Amino acid sequence: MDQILSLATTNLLSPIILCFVLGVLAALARSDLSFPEAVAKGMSIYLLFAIGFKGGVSVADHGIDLTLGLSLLAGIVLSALLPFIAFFLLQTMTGLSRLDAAAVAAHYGSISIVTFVAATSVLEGSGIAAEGYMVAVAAAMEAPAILSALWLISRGAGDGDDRRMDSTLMREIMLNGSIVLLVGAFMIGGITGAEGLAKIDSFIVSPFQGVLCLFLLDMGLVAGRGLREEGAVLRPGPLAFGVLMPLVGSAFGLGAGLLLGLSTGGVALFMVLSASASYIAVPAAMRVALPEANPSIYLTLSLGVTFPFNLTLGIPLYVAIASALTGG
Amino acid sequence: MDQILSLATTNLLSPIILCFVLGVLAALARSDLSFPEAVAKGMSIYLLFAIGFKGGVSVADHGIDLTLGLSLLAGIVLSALLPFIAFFLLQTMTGLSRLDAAAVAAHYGSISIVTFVAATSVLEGSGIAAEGYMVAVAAAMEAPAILSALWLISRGAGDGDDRRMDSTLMREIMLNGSIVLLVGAFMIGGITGAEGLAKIDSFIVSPFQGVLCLFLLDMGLVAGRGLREEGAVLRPGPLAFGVLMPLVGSAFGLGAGLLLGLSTGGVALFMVLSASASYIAVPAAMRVALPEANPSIYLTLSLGVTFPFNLTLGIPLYVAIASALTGG
Amino acid sequence: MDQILSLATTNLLSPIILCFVLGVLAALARSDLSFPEAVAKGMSIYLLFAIGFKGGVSVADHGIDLTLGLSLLAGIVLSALLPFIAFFLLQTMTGLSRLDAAAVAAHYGSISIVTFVAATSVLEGSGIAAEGYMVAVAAAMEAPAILSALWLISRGAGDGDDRRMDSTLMREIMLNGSIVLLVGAFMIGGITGAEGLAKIDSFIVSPFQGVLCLFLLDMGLVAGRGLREEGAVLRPGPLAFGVLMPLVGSAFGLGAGLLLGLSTGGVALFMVLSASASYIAVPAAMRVALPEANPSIYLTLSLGVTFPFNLTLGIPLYVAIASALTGG
Amino acid sequence: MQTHKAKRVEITIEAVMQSRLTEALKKAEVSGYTVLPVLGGSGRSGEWSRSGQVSRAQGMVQVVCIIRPERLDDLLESAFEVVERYIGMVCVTDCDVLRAERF
Amino acid sequence: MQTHKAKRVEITIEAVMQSRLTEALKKAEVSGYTVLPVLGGSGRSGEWSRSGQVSRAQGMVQVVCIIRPERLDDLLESAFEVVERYIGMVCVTDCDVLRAERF
Amino acid sequence: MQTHKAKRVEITIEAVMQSRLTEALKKAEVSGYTVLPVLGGSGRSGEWSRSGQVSRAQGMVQVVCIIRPERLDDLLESAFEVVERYIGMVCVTDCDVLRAERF
Ligand SMILES: Nc1ncnc2c1ncn2[C@@H]1O[C@H](COP(=O)(O)O)[C@@H](O)[C@H]1O
Ligand SMILES: Nc1ncnc2c1ncn2[C@@H]1O[C@H](COP(=O)(O)O)[C@@H](O)[C@H]1O
Ligand SMILES: Nc1ncnc2c1ncn2[C@@H]1O[C@H](COP(=O)(O)O)[C@@H](O)[C@H]1O
Ligand code: NA
Ligand code: NA
Ligand code: NA
Repeated sequence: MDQILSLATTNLLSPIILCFVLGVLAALARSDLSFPEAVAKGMSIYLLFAIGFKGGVSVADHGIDLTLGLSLLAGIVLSALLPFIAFFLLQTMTGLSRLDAAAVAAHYGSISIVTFVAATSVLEGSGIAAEGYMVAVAAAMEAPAILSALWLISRGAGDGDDRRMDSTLMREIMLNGSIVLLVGAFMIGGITGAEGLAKIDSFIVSPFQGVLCLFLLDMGLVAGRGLREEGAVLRPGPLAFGVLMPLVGSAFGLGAGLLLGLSTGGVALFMVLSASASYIAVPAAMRVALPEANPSIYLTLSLGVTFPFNLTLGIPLYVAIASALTGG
Repeated sequence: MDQILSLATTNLLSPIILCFVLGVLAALARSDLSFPEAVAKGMSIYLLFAIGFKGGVSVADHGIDLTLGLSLLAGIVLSALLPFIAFFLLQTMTGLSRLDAAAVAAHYGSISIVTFVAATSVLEGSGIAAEGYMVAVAAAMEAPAILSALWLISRGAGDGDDRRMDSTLMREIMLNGSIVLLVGAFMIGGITGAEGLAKIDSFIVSPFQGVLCLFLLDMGLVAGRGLREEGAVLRPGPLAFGVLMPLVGSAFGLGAGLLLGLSTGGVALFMVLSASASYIAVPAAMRVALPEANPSIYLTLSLGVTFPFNLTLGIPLYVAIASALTGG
Repeated sequence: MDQILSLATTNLLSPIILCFVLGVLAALARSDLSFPEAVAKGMSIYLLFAIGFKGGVSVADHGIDLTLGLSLLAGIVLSALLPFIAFFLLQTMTGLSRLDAAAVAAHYGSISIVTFVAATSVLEGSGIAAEGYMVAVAAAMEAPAILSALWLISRGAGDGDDRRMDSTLMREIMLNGSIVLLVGAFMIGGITGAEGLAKIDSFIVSPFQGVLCLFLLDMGLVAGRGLREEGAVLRPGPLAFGVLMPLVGSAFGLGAGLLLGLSTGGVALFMVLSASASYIAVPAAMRVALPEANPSIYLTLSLGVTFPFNLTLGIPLYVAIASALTGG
Repeated sequence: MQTHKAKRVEITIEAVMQSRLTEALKKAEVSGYTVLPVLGGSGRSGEWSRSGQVSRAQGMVQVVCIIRPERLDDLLESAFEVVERYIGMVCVTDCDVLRAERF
Repeated sequence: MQTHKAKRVEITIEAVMQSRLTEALKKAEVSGYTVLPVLGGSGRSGEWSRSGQVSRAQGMVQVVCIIRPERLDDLLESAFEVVERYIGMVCVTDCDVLRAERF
Repeated sequence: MQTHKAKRVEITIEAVMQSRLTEALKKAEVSGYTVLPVLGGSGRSGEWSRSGQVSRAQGMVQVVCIIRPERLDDLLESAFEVVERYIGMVCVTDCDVLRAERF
């Protein structure tokens, strides 16, 4: 308990979280502070590239683990499974329509790479190592949830309306920029190894935390603006779901991590991935596949509730639990 | 005198100033060299964040000075006072209309954060320390000048036309992005202190000078383009004002700094703030509040005359005077 | 031969090349990964500034060589001469119209600064020094090829149509952003020397390789997209030209470098410059001066064929040859 | 396909005035609007371009609003109050829209 | 100068649908189209702005297509199939073009 | 509100030609113009998009110019001289403007 508290305090007072809070407050106060879209996209390219590359280098260093394949598999299964649990909770706890519930569920099966990045930097700060290939697990968990959600809907539809997933959309999801960049950088890191890292570490290692600060400032601005403008869509039911679901998800991640026998850091990251909700790949896929679902609901829940929850309280909690249960 | 000359030479031959000069020359030669708007904005976000954060860390290190509050107050008073002096000089020296004179006056009461940043880097280069909270003083000096200028105009209008400052504009000015970012980063730096800085210093400290170079290259391009296209609006009167006013302003800053008993660096920065003229926050406010005032005049004066003057000759002069008078 | 192979392997497995390959593959797979235009332009500004500055510092360090002027002259002559050779080869090997052939020829006389940058980083990696002023030679070689190509066309036209080069276009070419930035940074580096570099080296030296990685990732995306969409225009003739011409060009560069008595690195860079083909300055000039020439042909050849060839196989080959012949 | 007569109002205005204009449009009860970025331009107050800016002060945007013909006058009056003292332009075109129920 | 009657079709649509729309336009055999960026907007589904985005999910673009009047119906039908279930707007204006042979 | 008949000329042209076109417009004594960015497009010379560019060579912009009807021919002739040999499009629409004294 003490450890949780101390981790939570350290986390809450880190520049990264304070930057996020600054962004939320500035948006709520209606400041015109904003990042140009191109800069935000540039920073996210940087973060994805850096985190992927470092993951690959770490795999090159430690060799390919037997559990790598199993972890990928576990990630895919979790991503496909969690939407069903989320959907069930949503139907129980909230008055959302089937369509909106399915759309929200897709988000919670998938992952938030920024939450993942923030968690790795908390782990690093606490000197806890993690399997480098967790980055690949993150990539593997992006898409399956979308298929589960669409299946949930097509099952409910009953008619010929289940062709909402066409091959174009499938390709767009599997080859979306974030996945390609993350996996590509992971493979480049794996190929070039420590030698490659040495060449570019003053670009992808040293300034990383600082870029993450600015990126989270921007995320705070976006989340805050969302809350200000769309917060009203959140009645108590969905709100409670937005906090409960990451806890439920993390429990599944914990189970998977322990079963696989991952390190403390690996277990914590599995919890974080399962607990986090997508706000990039899945919303775009939902707009194409389920345009009638209300984006305000899923964006506000994922970005305005679950993301801040994980960032501030969730991550230290997951790390503490993982440490306790792995004896790390 | 020797010191002034040597400081001025060092300053003029620093990469920062040479980049600015390159920008001006490229623009005058009509090169199509230009920075994308998003990149320019990204760099300014970086600079504001870095300078604010470092200021906050320095306050956290040295503790909150008794003079902090007084310095803020002095900054606010100076910012509110200088427009009156500027207005008087403009009416005496130039044939500008009351409206244009008031608009220009607002700019000279407010501050240029880039001039401030350039001055801190000259101080660092000369190993002269300054109070970290001068960043907060800079933020405090942004807005009051606007109110003074609007008061000058409404007094002259005589009729019901004085409602040019509404609450929306007030909020826009007080919560404009630069102020929020500067103050927010200052507070984050103050909270996280040296420990927070350690996490991100390879992002906000090491590359700082380099980013400043590119930023000033862009400022040079913009200033040069302004001079080429609008330089014609500058008749000798306004031109002389653009060089005289910073000297007058710096004298007030000097007085304030000495009265407050600031360090050599603090006095120099107070001079720089008082001498500098805004070209971001104030022009935007003037477009809303005094749309009939001619933007070519105030932008060309502030960005095309006073900014280069301060950057090249003003800063070394202010630093030398501050050193001489504080025995620093 | 062994050295070539080992250099080629090291080169092919460097993060830089792998990033380029990732980009090409992502584009061919129709991923939506893309860099915002502003970010791409921001990175290219950074690279040009850094490479120019470092070149200038190196000249300041080693003093102005007698051969500097001769090298510039040689560069200009080569740039003006190579289009004739290219034009002749194109007329022999391909069925391109005079117009298209001239437009392509202009590209091969001019240079690709990114190829140059990649070559410098290979040289650095191999610990081979080069003359700092090769950057200035690169700048000098940008434009003359355009004039040669236009002369080729106007000679063929026979009528009053030779006024395709007007003074506006001339100014645009000579003062295009890349040249001004490269030469300007070179001069600033030359003026401020090692002292100036010390101030900003953690900005322009340490992160350089990493930025180059991301930049080449973007180049790969663009080249791959070009190949996917326009690759069809490449019949065997032009394709063969795209690989043969850099070899021919590099032979001329080799001759020039050896005649001038340059260092191993200098000779290699001269080969690289002569072998590389423009895809920034020249295409823009061709759109204005020869709008009837088909841009798909020259862009696909230069960016889709010659650029990847030089990047992967050409550079190690040129470096190996230069090493062998200068005994470096 | 079935289309319906409507008016397309295109207002070019300084970026600093954007939120004031859209507030006014909302008060005039328009059903929606679209904001387009502007790269540069020229007019009586001179020439400007986005890359020549340190601030938003001179930047402009274009606000496009499609409305039913009978609502045009209300909209123009509301817009005009905002545009009046500022630089900018209002241009109205006849158009046909699909899905008229949306307007 | 000699001009020719044509129709200018302006379709405002979510960025995620852009490639589907342009595919549909190509199937309707339009001779070309131009895509403009959209900064923000407001409609029945609320307000959005480009700087308030982590993803493309809410961003929009404007696709402008100039066609011969007789081809309008084909185009509208193809476009409508894509636009139908999505938010967005289709607005048609009469126009005159130079170089009619291009359309 | 009182409006006045005018013409809205929309010229889509390569970015490298922008300054030449606006020079020509100024010579034709237009009172102003507005430049909009273009994200991508397709035409006889193929498809392009802004993110697929290392250079401005293929990028386009849209120049919009509102003029009095009687000045249309002058403008079209000046514009055409610039546009003629290049890819691009000229499209004219009838419109109504407020504050006609500005045009
Ligand atoms: N005749 C015109 N046609 C198109 N845009 C115009 C015209 N006149 C002015 N503008 C736009 O409105 C802005 C301000 O114009 P002005 O108020 O005349 O300075 C210019 O920068 C242009 O973007
Ligand atoms: N009346 C309108 N005029 C112009 N643009 C509109 C209008 N209504 C909707 N839009 C645009 O279409 C988008 C979606 O509208 P909606 O489907 O009503 O939510 C908005 O964000 C606007 O960009
Ligand atoms: N029918 C059209 N409608 C709208 N824009 C077009 C059309 N045809 C061409 N364009 C635009 O003009 C550019 C060049 O067209 P083109 O000269 O046909 O290659 C395209 O990339 C489009 O942006
Ligand atoms: Na999840
Ligand atoms: Na001041
Ligand atoms: Na060459």
